[in-house]
Amino acid sequence: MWEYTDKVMEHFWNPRNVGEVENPDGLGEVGSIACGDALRLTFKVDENKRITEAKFKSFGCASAIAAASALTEMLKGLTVEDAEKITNQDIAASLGGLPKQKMHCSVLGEQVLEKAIAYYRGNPADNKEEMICECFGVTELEIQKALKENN
Amino acid sequence: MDRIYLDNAATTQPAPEVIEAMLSCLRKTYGNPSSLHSVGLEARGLIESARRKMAAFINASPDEVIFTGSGTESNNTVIKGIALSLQDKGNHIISTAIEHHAVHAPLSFLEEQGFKVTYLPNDDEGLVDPDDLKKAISEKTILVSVMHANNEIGTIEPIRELGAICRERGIYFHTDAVQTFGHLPIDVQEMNIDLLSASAHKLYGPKGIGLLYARKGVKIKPLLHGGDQEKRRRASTENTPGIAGFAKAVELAATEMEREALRQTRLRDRLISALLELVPESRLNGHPKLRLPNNINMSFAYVEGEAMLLNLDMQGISVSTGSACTSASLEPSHVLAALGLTQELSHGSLRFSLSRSTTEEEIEQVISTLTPIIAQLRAMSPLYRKQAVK
Amino acid sequence: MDRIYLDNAATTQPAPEVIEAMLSCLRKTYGNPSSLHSVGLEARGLIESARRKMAAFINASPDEVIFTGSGTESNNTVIKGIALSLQDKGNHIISTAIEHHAVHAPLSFLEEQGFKVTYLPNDDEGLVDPDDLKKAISEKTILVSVMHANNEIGTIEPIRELGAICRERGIYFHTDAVQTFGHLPIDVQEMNIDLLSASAHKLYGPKGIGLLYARKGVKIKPLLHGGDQEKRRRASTENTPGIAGFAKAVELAATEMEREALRQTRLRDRLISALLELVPESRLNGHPKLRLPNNINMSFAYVEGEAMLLNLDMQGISVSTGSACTSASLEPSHVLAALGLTQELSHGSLRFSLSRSTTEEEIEQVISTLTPIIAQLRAMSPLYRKQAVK
Ligand SMILES: Cc1ncc(COP(=O)(O)O)c(C=O)c1O
Ligand SMILES: Cc1ncc(COP(=O)(O)O)c(C=O)c1O
Ligand code: FES
Ligand code: FES
Repeated sequence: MWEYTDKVMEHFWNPRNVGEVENPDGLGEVGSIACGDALRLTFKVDENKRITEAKFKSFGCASAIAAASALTEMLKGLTVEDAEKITNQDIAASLGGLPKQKMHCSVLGEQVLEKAIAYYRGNPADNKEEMICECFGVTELEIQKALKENN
Repeated sequence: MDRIYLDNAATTQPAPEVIEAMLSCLRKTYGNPSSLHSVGLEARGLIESARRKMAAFINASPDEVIFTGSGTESNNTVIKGIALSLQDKGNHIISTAIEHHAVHAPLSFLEEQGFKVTYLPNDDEGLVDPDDLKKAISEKTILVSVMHANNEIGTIEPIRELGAICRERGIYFHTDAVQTFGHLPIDVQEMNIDLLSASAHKLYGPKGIGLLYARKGVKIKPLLHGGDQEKRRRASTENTPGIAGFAKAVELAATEMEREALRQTRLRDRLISALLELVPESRLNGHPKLRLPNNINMSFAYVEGEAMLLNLDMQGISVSTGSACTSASLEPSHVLAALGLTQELSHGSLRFSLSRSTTEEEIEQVISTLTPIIAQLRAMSPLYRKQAVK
Repeated sequence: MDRIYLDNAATTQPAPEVIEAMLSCLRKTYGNPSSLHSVGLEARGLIESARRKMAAFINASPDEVIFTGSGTESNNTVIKGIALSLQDKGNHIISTAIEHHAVHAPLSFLEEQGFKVTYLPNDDEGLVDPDDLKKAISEKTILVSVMHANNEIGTIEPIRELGAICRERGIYFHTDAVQTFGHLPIDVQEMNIDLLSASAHKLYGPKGIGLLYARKGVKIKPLLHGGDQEKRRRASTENTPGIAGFAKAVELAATEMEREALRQTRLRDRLISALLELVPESRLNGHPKLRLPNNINMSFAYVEGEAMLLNLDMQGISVSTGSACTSASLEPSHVLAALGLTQELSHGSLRFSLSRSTTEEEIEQVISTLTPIIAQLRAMSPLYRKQAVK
């Protein structure tokens, strides 16, 4: 049904950087009740504000896993300022594209990155621990916006 | 290694005998059954002999059997056809929450046109309660449609009782038997069925050919208007090769159905008990006993259906899932929701559906392949971690 | 002697290559195209590649091609689907007197629901006049449906002109191309077609599979409600073997259509001129030039169609007739009536429809077989005797 690129499948089969960074500087979680996926991102930053390590955990489909995996690869070596510029389209592009209906899985990546950076800057309030039960995930609007941007 | 195909509720591989029957028809019985010359008469003969076979199989008379293009078409014909022909009598239809889209979608269409539909609830194993039907019936009820067995969770509904209630009240009773036709015995007389839908590709027959049983005297308007085929109940040049294949599939079912039901039930129960034992926080969806012999539907907490499905596929095993991530609409299964499953558990569901060719070895292979896949995906899941520290 | 099959307008014998393609699909590509695993993806791939072939064949884009279960289903989908989605805009539809039942019957159904239908007249060779269309269009017109070529008399209608008129007025234009698809070139852009119906079994493809072209942006409600197949425009598990066979038939047509049209036109004209010459009081029905390459429809005064048909059949030749006696309704052909034929001449009509396998020898055989049959039947006819003594 979905036409996944080889790149998506490659990341799905061999996801990079699965797990959690110890004592993370950045931490974010998002979950979309609408499609039941959840994503957690942690990263570590060195003295030059460069991301040295990024890890993820994902409860989601192949796109969600591949998008998270690709994101962690993109993050490594970037300054936080540069990392902030990454959009869901960049993530999708690095995978050779995603099926239209699955673009929101990459939106999750953008969202979790925003949250992790906010945490890093000292706004951990953005991160509620009880995700899934509290729907603060990607909204319909955001998905539609992402779809439009990608058309 | 040969592929292990366990998605037979989605569709089956046509039996070799079925392919043979189709091939012979494609080569030799190519006439238009409406043509008067001998090439046409031969085709006509093939269809009428197939019709008699179908009728005998469900204890109907040949006149009551209409060939259609799919199970979906049969359902649409019944629902819209009865609505149209009985709209003067009433505008109320009763169905259930767990019907296939091929029943729900035409019902929604009718609701847009002003019809009222009551969706009966079910218990947490998927069973509909005949008492609920009794309560739901009103003066305006013109049709009751309850599926024989559910395609996702395999639960078998109490059709005979439901049918008896309708018969007593003089209301037409339809059952979507797409999942049971050729797998479980069906007797339309004994089970009080007025209308029944079936689809050949679920019983090792070809895709693109369906059946509609309509008891003599049931008033129904056709969905396809045109020529005089099927006694004006369904226009279109008849799909003779499809009908030939369907008839052969029914012939096979008649001889092996009973034996296969027992055999597959054994394999089914082995897979269920092994997974329940080996995978913590797993559960069976649907009824443990009143269940299609070939259906296993289970949820594995903290993992996502599509991820399991693709991992299994990589290792040569085909299954399906009720996960939203795998449906075009990205909506989670309405059937699992109707069982009261949380979204999360519904996302972690897999359906294995067996066939006449499924072996014991294959079942063991599935058990030993799936268990580590789930462990590995759980290690990756943010939900699992939380649960673990709790 | 091999049978001479000249009833190809009713249905054709599937080409060996078509049967091969279906066989391979039945054996290997058995998955459900909606399934996510690789067995399903393979089936999905087959369908999408077939869709691209279909689209290229008529200069459409793949998204505009919908697979259905028959030509009848395509026609019903268009007529009822447009009526339903545009009923707020108007309730007037324009068609012709000589359409197939698969157009007339859904139109009658709509008339029962309160829609108004104008049936354009035609000249005595079956041609519709674009000026008549212009005059018939009103503010309330939502659809115009005119067949590409007539199935009984073979007359080819001026589709491009009719389409241009509709395009200019912003009215949807549908053509039933069941008789021309794969036999005459079709370019939906150039011919101003918004909607088009076709059926595989008329071009050496399988029965039970149809096509509906719907130009991007055309609003149409589905006839079959259910799953998400065909982008929600036609629910039902896809008939993959049928689609595979249809695609192969189109592939064949793309390579041989032009050559065959010339070859069959030659055979057609030979049969017409020989019979006109050899059989007194015979006439050609339909247009002599604007005519399907494979269609011959002639009337032989004083004899009855069924009698000729059965005599020919006895001698191994399959043809059809417009005679009432051969139709289930016993009504004489509405098409021949629309040409202004008397009932008597209409009763004495035969249709010969050629195919890619028809040979010159076969045509000569028909000529030498039919002539004495007619003579013999006329000797038996009270009408003929009377005529003779006059
Ligand atoms: C219960 C049920 N009803 C209806 C259908 C529709 O059948 P088809 O796809 O042949 O139209 C299916 C299967 O897809 C089914 O499982
Ligand atoms: C012009 C025309 N339209 C529609 C049809 C109906 O096609 P089908 O029988 O495949 O539904 C036919 C042939 O039967 C036809 O000749
Ligand atoms: S995680 Fe649900 S669709 Fe991607
Ligand atoms: S003569 Fe018998 S039906 Fe016409």
